[in-house]
Amino acid sequence: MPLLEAHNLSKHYAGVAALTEVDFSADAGEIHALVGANGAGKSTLMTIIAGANTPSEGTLSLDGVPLRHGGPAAAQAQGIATVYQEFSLVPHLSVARNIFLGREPVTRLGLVDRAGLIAQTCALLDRFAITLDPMAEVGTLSVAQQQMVEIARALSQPARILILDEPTAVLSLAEQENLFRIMRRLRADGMLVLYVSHYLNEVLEIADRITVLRDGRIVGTRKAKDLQISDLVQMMIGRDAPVAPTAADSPERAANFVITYATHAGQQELTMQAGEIVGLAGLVGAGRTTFGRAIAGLHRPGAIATLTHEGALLNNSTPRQAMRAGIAYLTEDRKKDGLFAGLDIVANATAAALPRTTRGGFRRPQVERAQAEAVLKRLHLVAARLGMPVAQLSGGNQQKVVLGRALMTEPRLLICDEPTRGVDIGAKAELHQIIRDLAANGAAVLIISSEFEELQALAHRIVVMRDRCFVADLPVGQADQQEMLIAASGGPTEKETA
Amino acid sequence: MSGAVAQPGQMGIAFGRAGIWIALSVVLVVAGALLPQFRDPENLANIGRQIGVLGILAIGQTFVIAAGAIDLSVGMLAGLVVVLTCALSPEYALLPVMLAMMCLGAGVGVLNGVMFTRLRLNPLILTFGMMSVLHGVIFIITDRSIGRAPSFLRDLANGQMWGVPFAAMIVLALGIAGHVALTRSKFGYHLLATGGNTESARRAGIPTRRIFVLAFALSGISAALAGLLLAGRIGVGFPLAGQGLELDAIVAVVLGGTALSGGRGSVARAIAGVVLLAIISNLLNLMQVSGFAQTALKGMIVVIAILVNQPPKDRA
Amino acid sequence: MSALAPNRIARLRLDRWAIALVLVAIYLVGLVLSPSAFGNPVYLLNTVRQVTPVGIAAIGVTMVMIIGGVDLSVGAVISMTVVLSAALMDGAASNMPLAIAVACCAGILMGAINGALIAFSRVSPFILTLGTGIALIGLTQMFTGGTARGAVAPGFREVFNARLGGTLPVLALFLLGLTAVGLVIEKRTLLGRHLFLLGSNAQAARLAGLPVRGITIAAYTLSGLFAALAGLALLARSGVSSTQAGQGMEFQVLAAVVLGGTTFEGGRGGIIGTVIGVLVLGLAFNLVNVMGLPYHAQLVVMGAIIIAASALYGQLGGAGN
Amino acid sequence: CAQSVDALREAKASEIVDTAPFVKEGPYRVGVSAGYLSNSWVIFALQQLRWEASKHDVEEIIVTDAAFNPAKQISDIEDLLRQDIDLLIYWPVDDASVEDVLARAIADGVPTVQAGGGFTASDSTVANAYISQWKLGEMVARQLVKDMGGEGKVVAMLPIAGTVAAVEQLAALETVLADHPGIELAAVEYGDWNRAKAKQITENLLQRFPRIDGVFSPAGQMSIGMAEAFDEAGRLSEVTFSPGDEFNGWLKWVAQHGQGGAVTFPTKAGSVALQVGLDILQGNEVKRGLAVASEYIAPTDIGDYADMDAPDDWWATDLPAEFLPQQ
Ligand SMILES: Nc1ncnc2c1ncn2[C@@H]1O[C@H](COP(=O)(O)OP(=O)(O)OP(=O)(O)O)[C@@H](O)[C@H]1O
Ligand SMILES: Nc1ncnc2c1ncn2[C@@H]1O[C@H](COP(=O)(O)OP(=O)(O)OP(=O)(O)O)[C@@H](O)[C@H]1O
Ligand SMILES: [Mg+2]
Ligand SMILES: [Mg+2]
Repeated sequence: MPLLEAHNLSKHYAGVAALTEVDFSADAGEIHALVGANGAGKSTLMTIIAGANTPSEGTLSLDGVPLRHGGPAAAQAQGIATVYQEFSLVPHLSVARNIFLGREPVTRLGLVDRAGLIAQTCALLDRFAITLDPMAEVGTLSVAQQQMVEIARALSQPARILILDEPTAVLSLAEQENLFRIMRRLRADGMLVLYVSHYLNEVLEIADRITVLRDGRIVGTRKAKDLQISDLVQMMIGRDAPVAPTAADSPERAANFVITYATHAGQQELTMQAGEIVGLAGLVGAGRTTFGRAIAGLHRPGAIATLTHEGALLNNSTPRQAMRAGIAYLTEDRKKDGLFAGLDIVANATAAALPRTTRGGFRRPQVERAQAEAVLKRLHLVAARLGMPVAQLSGGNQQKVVLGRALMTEPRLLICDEPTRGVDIGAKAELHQIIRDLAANGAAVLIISSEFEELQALAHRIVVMRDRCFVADLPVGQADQQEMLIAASGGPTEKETA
Repeated sequence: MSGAVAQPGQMGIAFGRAGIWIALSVVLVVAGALLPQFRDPENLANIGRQIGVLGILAIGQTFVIAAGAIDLSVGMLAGLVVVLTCALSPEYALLPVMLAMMCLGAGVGVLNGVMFTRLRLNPLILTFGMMSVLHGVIFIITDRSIGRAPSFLRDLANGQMWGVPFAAMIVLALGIAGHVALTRSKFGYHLLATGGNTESARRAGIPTRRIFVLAFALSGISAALAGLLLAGRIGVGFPLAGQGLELDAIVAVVLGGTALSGGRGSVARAIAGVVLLAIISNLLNLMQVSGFAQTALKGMIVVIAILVNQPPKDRA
Repeated sequence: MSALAPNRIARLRLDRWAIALVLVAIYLVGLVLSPSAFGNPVYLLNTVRQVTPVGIAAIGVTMVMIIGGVDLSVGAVISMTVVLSAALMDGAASNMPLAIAVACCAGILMGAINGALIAFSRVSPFILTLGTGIALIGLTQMFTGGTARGAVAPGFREVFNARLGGTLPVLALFLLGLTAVGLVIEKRTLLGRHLFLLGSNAQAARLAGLPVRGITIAAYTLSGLFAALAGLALLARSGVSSTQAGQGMEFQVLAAVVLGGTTFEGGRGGIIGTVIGVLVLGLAFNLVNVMGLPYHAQLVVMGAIIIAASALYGQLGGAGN
Repeated sequence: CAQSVDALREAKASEIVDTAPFVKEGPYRVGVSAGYLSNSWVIFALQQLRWEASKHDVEEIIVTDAAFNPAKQISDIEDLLRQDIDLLIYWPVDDASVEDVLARAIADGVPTVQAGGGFTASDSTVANAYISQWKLGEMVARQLVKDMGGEGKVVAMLPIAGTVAAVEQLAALETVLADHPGIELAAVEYGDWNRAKAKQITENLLQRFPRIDGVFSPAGQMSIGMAEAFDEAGRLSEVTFSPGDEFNGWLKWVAQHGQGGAVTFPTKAGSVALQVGLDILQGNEVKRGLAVASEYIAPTDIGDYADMDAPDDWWATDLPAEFLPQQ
């Protein structure tokens, strides 16, 4: 008998069918992957199983016994642990308090056993070889570290089912390897791991069975070893995979950007050419985001970036100044500082370039709309109406809107921080093509990505960062994954930068 | 309340926590050095008496604010307790009256909490409406001062032992209990989590609705306790006795560094905020600052205090 | 690509117009209970006149709340402008322009101070404006010494309280005009859009290169200016200066703005909703009054209406936590 | 009942108090605890008190303002007692609420004198310089009944609900109306001494009642707001206004309209309170209550009192220029 069974599940959001008549089953002791394009309904299915969401129709059963819906607490009590796609941490609290939230150990007096809490946390982190400071406030951690906290929290529960909704989207290689190790170990212990990911090669590597969702319906469940990426893509989007992208040729060496990055460790320099795409690789916490934000005017003590363009100093003292100097930054945390969630697509797309559409301080809605439409068309945005709230778009389309906002400012230097995180394979290829076009039109582009394939497909040059320093600078042809990992994790490198 | 938000820098927090203590020490040292009348033990005892009502209110308010809500109804609730206590005392024994008042406070708190969680109302508007309702109820009971507070409460509010006013002892005892509850108990852990991010807390299996209801209930009970002490302090059922107390309590809580956005809070620092306000008011009186100038200064002090004692900075 | 089903659109409209439904409901109740009053345009327009000061102040506060702030100092600003303009008028019509100009400038100054303090720090606007409001009340009282100084210029009250054609009060027109000004700012200017962007996501606004501090200061300055205009309207209505003229008004204003669908989180709502919210409160107050309820019952009913109306609104999917 | 309260009060007021424990040499420090200061009448009374003090051996006057908060007033008095005052003059937010702390003042040897509208018979108040709100209300009510010819429908506008003023004025009105069945009390409203609020409430009253024959409003401040509402509704001619107090704005209105009149609510209660206090300190014979009498001023005599050049928020006064409140 399958461990988990869903029968005839449907979920409707005010007029949108997120899931339609889904029948699904998974066994103990397997890693079962779920794939599908953005908005296919993967997260919806996962949140329903986790008890955080109520189905409109249908039933769930565990070991053949129907599950009664009783919220996340009830699901947890029945052995379902979950890492949600969106962050589910409390930023003000420490790592330890987050991990054992709701399950704190108590002393005989009935008070929380603080020493025990720390000890248990340390034990847990050690057991799974996760490096985190149990006392650190979660809000101060990087996105990847926060993701590890979430994973640790799920692992801390005595569970029979572990749900991982896109856990690797923000992880870098080492963490990812560690996570896969952990997943295999849990499988060996007879646990069911439900795994959602857009990285199809990862999925094929780790999963036993794969279920494909499209438009809220199940397309099919197959054994992983019987499948190729192309089969999966065919199932997911109903047509063949987009042509695999390759790195473009190096551009003419022209108009130089010289970026000087001053940190506690000293000063270093990075140069970029107009039309060039530079990839920035590194492990979690290497300091890539901090560097990118510093260029864009979000300096912090110990992370000051100054830059010159053809020898002339650009003013990037604030994001506003940086933007005026032609620098645009695409954030890695779309929800937190990318989207204006309550506003419509036009407002989101035009936010940075509004003055261009106004006359004498007065808005011209038609002009705004026309300009937004033009850009978003170039990005192949899929939306019912331009007037709909951006929060109702799928993740990939949200990313396109935010990218569109950056493009509308016609940047000379674009910094993309994890531009395709959580974006499905079709949209990803489109985004890549857009970035290439932009570079071809003369912009310098800095791509921060934790995905080696992405850097290889896009960049002309890959710079590796470790511990806030640039430790290697390789033309893309010479960079293989092995060598980059060594550089990023502190091994000997061939080419050190200044 | 959305996903992972505020990214406070460590420095900011350290200062934020120390802020109220620094301010309190500075004011104490300067006042003690410059004004001999201030050092007078009798005067210090006065201040001890003066923090009673607000101190208790601030404890309850800390819980609600740390949970990410706010309770404007406590002032009028305390006022209602004052009126009822004084009206009932001549006829009924003290203990049942006090118990009834605590139940009343808890009841109003639970009502606030249930409406907050079930009707998804903004807490400011909800409790503002409740404040108006309670105001009306007070005046349905009486439009003038009635009754007399039982002598036990009057002694409690105004008396002292070994030079320490009972009121200060009560605040200290309740403050320690509240502080432990917020920082050490499971309930406190869950409350801060709920205030920090309600959805995350819910997903972690915390019964967030019950947490909110409990927080409001605590606020209601503390309002009832404050009302009993206030009844003892003013000795009579004055219908408007509680007016404006809610704002003073909120100011004290915020002076103590508790963010109105929830997720953080300290009972100890809220009480420090109350003490600071009481000392400032005492000093202004001793320095013979006119009433109008006192109002102006009080406002400016609030502004300066919160500017100095800012919440930690977000990650750039 | 999934097209939007029609019922979603209907639902959105319902959200936005929930408060209007409340207004209609209260009006119908009034019409049933007191047809002579609620069926009479003179009476209804008089209600509009009564709420004019609150309404004007609420327009400014709406802009502040759209950026996710709040302004509790409006009551104090109203009191200040009432006192200041009466003192400057000093009973002479010739002083009127000066008095109005100075009052507006004082409101703008106070708003700019609030805005600057908030823009250049990370303090909670709720407590900050509470503090500046208290300080301003004290300063106003010090200025007056306790008696309300000055006297209203002749004609000031009469002009504002005149009824055009015997029905339409000039004050109501004043409110209408300022609503229009507010609407133009909200819907048609760069600033208006900036307000929503900043309120929707301050971090994203900063990253998108918006002049976040400038927007903040502008919003609070507008709030100060509208509060000053509300003070002038109140002076015109009451005809006498008093240091307590605006006391407690900030909470009526806040209730109206929130009823109108502008949330404390910011990023949504608008002036139309606010003005309807103001009218709801005005009608509700008149309703309990006309029903002849005694003072204390009025308070209970008012409180219940505030809770019920915002609950209804929350249920329709608008505000809420 | 209320009438008998007033009679009882008068009896109590004529008691002679024991001043022996308080006798002291000058110069004196006088503490004044105001229940509220944001009211022009109070400011004038306070200036009267200062003026009186300037004529005696008073070294310092320390004033605190409780801003209508009874708990703050207790704290204020505690703070005043820490400043070695010889005499405490107060007007309370609520008279019972200060009883305990006043008793502590007396125990410290500081005599307590209440100034203003109320009379407190308690032992913790040594003496009162008072204006009877009841007497005032009664005079106003009788005059109104007379002006109305004993017939018609009346609305009453009272100050903040719950205050002594509101309570006693209403009691007096009801007592007077008990003798005049021809007059119907249609509504009682609380305008909080606020002109705008009184106006708004009146607008609603006008809507509720197609005809209103009389207005009972002893506070001139609110009477003006009401008069404006009647005026703007075009119904000023149907109504008879009761006398108000000596609020200058009202006096001006009376002078212009020739109706209503005034019943004085003398601000010199402030100086009387200080005199009584000094008498106690000097061991002179002092009665528990010294009534400052109200008197009726007919509209025809109003000219002597109304100051057409002064602001509305002003009181008929004999203060010398240097003691006038700032204008
Ligand atoms: N709270 C909501 N309100 C309205 N619609 C929603 C809501 N949550 C999800 N949806 C819609 O339901 C559909 C399925 O969303 P879901 O998040 O399950 O997709 P997904 O497969 O996880 O996509 P992704 O790969 O982008 O994470 C989408 O069309 C989405 O827009
Ligand atoms: N120059 C610097 N000075 C001080 N602290 C820094 C600096 N650069 C990075 N940090 C710290 O290191 C941590 C990780 O940095 P950051 O988020 O930039 O890394 P990342 O490479 O983008 O990692 P991720 O893969 O998590 O996105 C941050 O918490 C930041 O505070
Ligand atoms: Mg998903
Ligand atoms: Mg990063």
